[in-house]
Amino acid sequence: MNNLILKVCTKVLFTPIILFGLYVQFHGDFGPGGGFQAGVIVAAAFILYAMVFGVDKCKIIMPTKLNFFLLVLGAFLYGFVGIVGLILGEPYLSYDLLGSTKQSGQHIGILLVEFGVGLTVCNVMICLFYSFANFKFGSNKND
Amino acid sequence: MDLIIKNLPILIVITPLMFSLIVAVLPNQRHSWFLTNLASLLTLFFSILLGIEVSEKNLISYHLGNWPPPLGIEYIVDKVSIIPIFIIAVISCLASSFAHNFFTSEVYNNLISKTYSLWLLTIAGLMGLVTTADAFNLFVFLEISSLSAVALVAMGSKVDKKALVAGYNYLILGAIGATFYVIGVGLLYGVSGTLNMSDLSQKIPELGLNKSVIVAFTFMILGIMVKAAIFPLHIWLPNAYAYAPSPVSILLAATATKVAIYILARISFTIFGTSYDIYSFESLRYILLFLSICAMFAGTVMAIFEKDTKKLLAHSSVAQIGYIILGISLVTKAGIASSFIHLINHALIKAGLFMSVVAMSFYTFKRIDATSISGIGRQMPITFFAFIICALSLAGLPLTVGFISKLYLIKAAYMSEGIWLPFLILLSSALSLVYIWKLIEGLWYDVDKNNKLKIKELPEIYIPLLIITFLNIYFGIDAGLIINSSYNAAEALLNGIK
Amino acid sequence: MIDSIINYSSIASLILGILFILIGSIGILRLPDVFSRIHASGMIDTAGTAFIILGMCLQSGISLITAKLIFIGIFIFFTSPITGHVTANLARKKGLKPITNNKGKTL
Amino acid sequence: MSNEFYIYLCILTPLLAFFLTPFLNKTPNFRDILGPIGGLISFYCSIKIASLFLDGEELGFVFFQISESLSISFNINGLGVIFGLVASGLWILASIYTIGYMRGNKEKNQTRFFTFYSIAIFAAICIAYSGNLLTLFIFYEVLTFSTYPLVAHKQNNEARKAGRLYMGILVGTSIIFLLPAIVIVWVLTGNLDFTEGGLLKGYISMEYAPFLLALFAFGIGKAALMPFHKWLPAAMVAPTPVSALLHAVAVVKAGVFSMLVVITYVFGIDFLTETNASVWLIWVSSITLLLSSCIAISKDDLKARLAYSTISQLSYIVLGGAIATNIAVQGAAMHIVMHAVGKITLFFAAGAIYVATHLSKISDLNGLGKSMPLTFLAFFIGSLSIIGVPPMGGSWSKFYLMLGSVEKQYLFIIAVLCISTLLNVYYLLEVPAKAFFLEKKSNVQVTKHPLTTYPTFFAALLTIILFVYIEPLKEITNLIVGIGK
Amino acid sequence: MINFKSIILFFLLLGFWLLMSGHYSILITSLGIISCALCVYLTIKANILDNEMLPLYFFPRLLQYTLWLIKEILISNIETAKVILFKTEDPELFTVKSSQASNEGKVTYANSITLTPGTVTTQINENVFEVHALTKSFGDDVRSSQMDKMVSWLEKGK
Amino acid sequence: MINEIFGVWNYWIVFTLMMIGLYIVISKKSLLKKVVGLAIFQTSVFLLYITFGKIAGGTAPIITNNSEEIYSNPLPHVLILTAIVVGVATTALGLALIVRINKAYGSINEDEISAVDLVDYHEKFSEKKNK
Amino acid sequence: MMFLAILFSISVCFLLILIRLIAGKTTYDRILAANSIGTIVVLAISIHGFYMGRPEFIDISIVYALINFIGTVAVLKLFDKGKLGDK
Ligand code: NA
Ligand code: NA
Repeated sequence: MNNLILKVCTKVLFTPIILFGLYVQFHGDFGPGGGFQAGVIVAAAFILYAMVFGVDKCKIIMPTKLNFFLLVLGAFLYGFVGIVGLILGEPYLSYDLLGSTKQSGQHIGILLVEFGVGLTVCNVMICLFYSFANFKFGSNKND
Repeated sequence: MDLIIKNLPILIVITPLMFSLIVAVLPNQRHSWFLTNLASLLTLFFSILLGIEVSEKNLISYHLGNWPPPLGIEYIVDKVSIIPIFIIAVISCLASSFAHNFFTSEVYNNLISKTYSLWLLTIAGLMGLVTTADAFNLFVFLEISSLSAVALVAMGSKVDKKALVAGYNYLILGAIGATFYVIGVGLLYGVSGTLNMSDLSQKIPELGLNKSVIVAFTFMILGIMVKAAIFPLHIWLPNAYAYAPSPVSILLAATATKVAIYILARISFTIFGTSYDIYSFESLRYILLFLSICAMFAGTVMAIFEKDTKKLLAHSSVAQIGYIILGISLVTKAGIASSFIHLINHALIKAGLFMSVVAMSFYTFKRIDATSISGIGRQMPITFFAFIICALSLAGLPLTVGFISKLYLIKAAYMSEGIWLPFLILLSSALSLVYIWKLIEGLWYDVDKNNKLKIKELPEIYIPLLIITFLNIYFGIDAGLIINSSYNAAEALLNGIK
Repeated sequence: MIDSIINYSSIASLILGILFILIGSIGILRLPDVFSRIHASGMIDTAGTAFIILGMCLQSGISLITAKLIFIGIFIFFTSPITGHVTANLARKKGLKPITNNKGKTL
Repeated sequence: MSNEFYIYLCILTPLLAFFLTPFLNKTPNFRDILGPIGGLISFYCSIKIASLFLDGEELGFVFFQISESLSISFNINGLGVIFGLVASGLWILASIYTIGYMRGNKEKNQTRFFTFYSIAIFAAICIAYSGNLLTLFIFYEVLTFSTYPLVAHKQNNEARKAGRLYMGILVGTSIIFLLPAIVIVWVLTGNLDFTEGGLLKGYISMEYAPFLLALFAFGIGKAALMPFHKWLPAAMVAPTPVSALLHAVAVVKAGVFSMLVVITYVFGIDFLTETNASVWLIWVSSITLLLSSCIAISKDDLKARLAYSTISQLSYIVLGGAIATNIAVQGAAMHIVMHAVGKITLFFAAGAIYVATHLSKISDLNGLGKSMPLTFLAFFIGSLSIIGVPPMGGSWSKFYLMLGSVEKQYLFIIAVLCISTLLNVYYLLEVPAKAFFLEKKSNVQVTKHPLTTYPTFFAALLTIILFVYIEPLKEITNLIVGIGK
Repeated sequence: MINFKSIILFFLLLGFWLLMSGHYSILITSLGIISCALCVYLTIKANILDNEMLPLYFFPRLLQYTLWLIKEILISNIETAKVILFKTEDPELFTVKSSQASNEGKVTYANSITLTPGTVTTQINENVFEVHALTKSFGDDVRSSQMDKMVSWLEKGK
Repeated sequence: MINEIFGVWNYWIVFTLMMIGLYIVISKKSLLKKVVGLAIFQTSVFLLYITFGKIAGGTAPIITNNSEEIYSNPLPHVLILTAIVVGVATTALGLALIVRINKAYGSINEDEISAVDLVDYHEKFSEKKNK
Repeated sequence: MMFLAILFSISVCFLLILIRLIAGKTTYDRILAANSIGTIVVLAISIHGFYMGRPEFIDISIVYALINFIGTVAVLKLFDKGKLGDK
């Protein structure tokens, strides 16, 4: 959409949206946020950018490979935090030993896990957008 | 080591899971393949350790994150679940060992690493499915495994674009099945307030006769029936198996439906076993019995008229699933044991058959048409030999595992239903000879129409193929292990019914 | 005293906001074509949102909530003309002609 | 030495021959001598086993256990002793004859041929000494698979087609009927062991017994009961020694042996008599008997005629079992031996004629008697034995069968037997009659191979010997039906 | 490419974070700093850090303009409400010229037109705007180019 | 009274959504619409879970300082969140497949796809005949 | 109680716009209506938070506003180009 207003305003909105996403990400345990929503918000910024400036330009900021790597990294982080507990002699997904106290351990654990989730969700969304962006609804009969 | 043993039930799930993530981002496909094998081997190793543990302890319960059930998620490995665990671990190991050449030729180059990743993800999903004791967690694993399986099926689109449609149909039906299941779980949760299976089994009888429970049971069973490809909900299966990349066909044919059947047994006996009398599920089991008989014949007839070899085998799987379900629907110790025997044996048989067919189709780079590509067996004698053994096993010849299955199934059927049921079983297995004969004749007798093609044996498939063939014979001769573990499983399952 | 003033003004503000939203909704329903309706929609986005948010800000006093409410307000103020403009722009681009009395002047 | 040793030795000798033969590809003389030597060893063991059996010793062992109630086991019973003797004894003769035939005919792939010949004998002996239905079935299938390469030996289209029919019918019937029958027996009784007096007694109700028997009767395709008889004439494309092996020694005898084992040790004669479960089988076998005799008359090809004769003779044995009286079963058991010796004589003769003249049509054999007197004399003697004329061995078995039917007062069986005997006379004696009494047609080159002539004649002599030396056989058959214990 | 603009952006973002956060522990605050840095990095990488994105020179007169705009919006809201409720609309479509030099100025003008109910910018062609007005009087307001002058005044803040 | 009606209404809505979703999946020929139907079907389940989790007078299970607050049961919400993720994954995979199907077949209509398959089959068959 | 009344009035507005959404006429009408509904919902969520005494719900309304905006842009783009990808 070659629209001046849209382009200029997207430029303005891009950065605050990402920041807001990160804000939601790291304030997850205080409000109704968390990695899931944060990921969606950050991804929304990228998707908006891609819609207005084109997928190719978006791929300069978020290359496909990096996107996939981050997607996997997020999931890996999620799993790995659990494994840390396992290696420290606790069952899987117990974060108690991550911090100095049980409370802080849980907190750090949840923060890390949420970050993994956010990373994954964000990149999944972007990945999905990349793959569907060029899907052209042709003159298909739809029923 | 102590750390490993303590965490075995979760290790068999997270090992493939974590490896699948690593494999996904590796640039080198050989490395991906290597890591996939490593993960499979590790999983197998853990499964063996688990098997030893279970034989000592009967039941291993693992609490995720130290939250005790019913609040936290519990993982349970007992004498029942160890059977599908072994099937998954062994088949994954064997099938991934020779997968590389197949994936290189059957999957788009940029997707190969992802295919391996999905492969491991499927394994992880299936393992989780088997081990979890939480009804909702089960749903999650159900979807993990079937979504990754769908993606794997669709990977076959380089060879034939039908793989995409097959994957799509698998996805839609699978999703409906899973949603049905989760509706059932929701209803149960609504009335009982718990998701833990053993907790559910204790709380459901306390509710007395409750409509929600009946509806929940129906929904759950219906959902799993889709996944288990029980007639007439099997329509996704033949195409999905046929158009998937070859190693995937093997993996799915040997594991996916088996695990779903295991879940079916778990739901019917572990969750609802205690309330069996209250709801008099007898009438329901006759429906299952009827469907399994339909499956036996429908699958066989479809296989007889099918030309594509992989699809033919898939249709035959539908029929074999019928046998397995038949055993479960008898609700006797002998019946369930026989169905577990066939569960194991059919995994061995179908894995062998698919492997040999796949090996034969490798150089032709297309599906083997039972009539058009003929005489291929002459060019690949070792593969053909393995094929013959597995086919005879499918036919139920003595000294193969197929015979043992049939024997115990018929015995169980006779003991609870009298002569008519064994008669039907025998009739359908006699019919199955038609397509087995058709295959053998096509592959061996027909004059070579494709002698222009340079077809050689595939050396890398020898070892897994011969191992499977050997297992087909070995467990046909020394059937004690399978029979005993199946009887143990049946006993453990029926403990639920009071 | 101050509290009740704030409270009443908050209520007034909210009611005003609702009024504008209601009128905007009626406009969306009543006006003849998409271009005219954009004006009504603009009412909801500007006056309606502004008064409602003002009312809520007065309710919560100086706090994090107020900051967030203002943030929402700014966001809606910022995006409303974009969507309005892009919708109208697209409609024009696709050849939709507004109902006007000065037909000769239409571009 | 323990008694089991003889069973092991008897079984393992042909197996050893099977393993050794491929390695002796380069030295045909060593390779070919393996057969007769192996035959001698096996035959010696069979005799030893027979004498031990007659002494009342219990012989048998479990080879291995598959599951609690399933095992591969060997156990000696009267029928097994008889079949073991036939199989191992005729192996000697057949192997000697085969050497002559193969060399005289300059066949290709001789090593492969001998390899599978040995494995077929191995399977036959295992069938003879098998202790339960499962073991019997397994070696029954091994026999089918091992004889397939023999049938399709020539590897031309005709041979392949015949091989396909052969495999199709034998494997098909065994899996579709026999295997379910075995499964049903196991399901009913939880056991598959051959038991004196019958395994099924008390486990199966009267109305189902005939059906189970039918599964067995049609499942044992090697007994060539109509309508599953087509494989036998089709398999005639094979070299003559194979035909001899198929028709006289191993395959068809394995079939009727299995039939008799099922009747005596699974159903039990008394049980069949009580329930009349086998009456329908009398009819089926009688019809097979007469029809195949009629077809035999219409065949001009010597081997095809012999094939239909075999079908008819097999039905005698099945008939004996179906009558299900002690004497009839004894007769049937004897007929296994008598027919084996008689028919192998005829086939040897036919092969000898083929090697010498390359003729296979009966109408072409006119006047050949003078150039091949010994061969045609042997053919004549063999024919008489099969017809049942004293002093040939075949007269005993027919006599017992007659006695059996009289005892049961099935008069129409006697009529059937009489008619069929007349037909036998016609279609068998036509050959020597034409050879001796008709004019020689044209110049037929006769190049005899000594190793084909003498075994033939020896086999003919054996039919006479069996007439005289019948006592041991009688004793064994008595033990089968439980007389004299 | 850390320039003056990016530093300003960083502190603006940080201010935004601190305003919204409400939790001022070391962990969360340092995460905030990292987040702001990440945002700036992404902005630079996306190649959008320019005057269009952050028209710093608007800032001096921004407050005054905003207040004026709010006043305008209020008035036009009431007018539009009247039209919707009591009067019949008399829409017109016309073009006006804009006098802004920069893109950000034009966009501000166009958005201001749209933001005031009763008028919508439908198309922008260089410095010719096509505007849709609900009634003639709304159209006259735009044509009087008071708003155009205000935006140009805002733009000349540099 | 209101509560009861409300509860029953919830079930009705769940049921209606479920039926609409299933109907779309079954009856529509467009693969895309099927995925949409599936999504609706799955959404009905989320609603069902919410209904179970709702405690009368309870508020969202976000921890506040007020310890006397009655929270709705948080577990169903966690479950729904998981289920939503699964649902999104399913939809995404479905859409990805549709994109590829559209590329391969030039259509996302079920009938047209099977028509293409049929044509392919016949071409293959006639090729064989010609050889 | 006041917030409930406001919520109720907002629902009325919601329904009014919903009529336009369904009646539509042109696609742009529907998009416009959907966008306005989005705005209303954003406000409603905030007010609902106040009504429940849990103003933390505002975070959700921010996200909703964001999604509403991007969704509208996406739909508009889709109707413009037929796909979301290129410029
Ligand atoms: Na506006
Ligand atoms: Na406006």
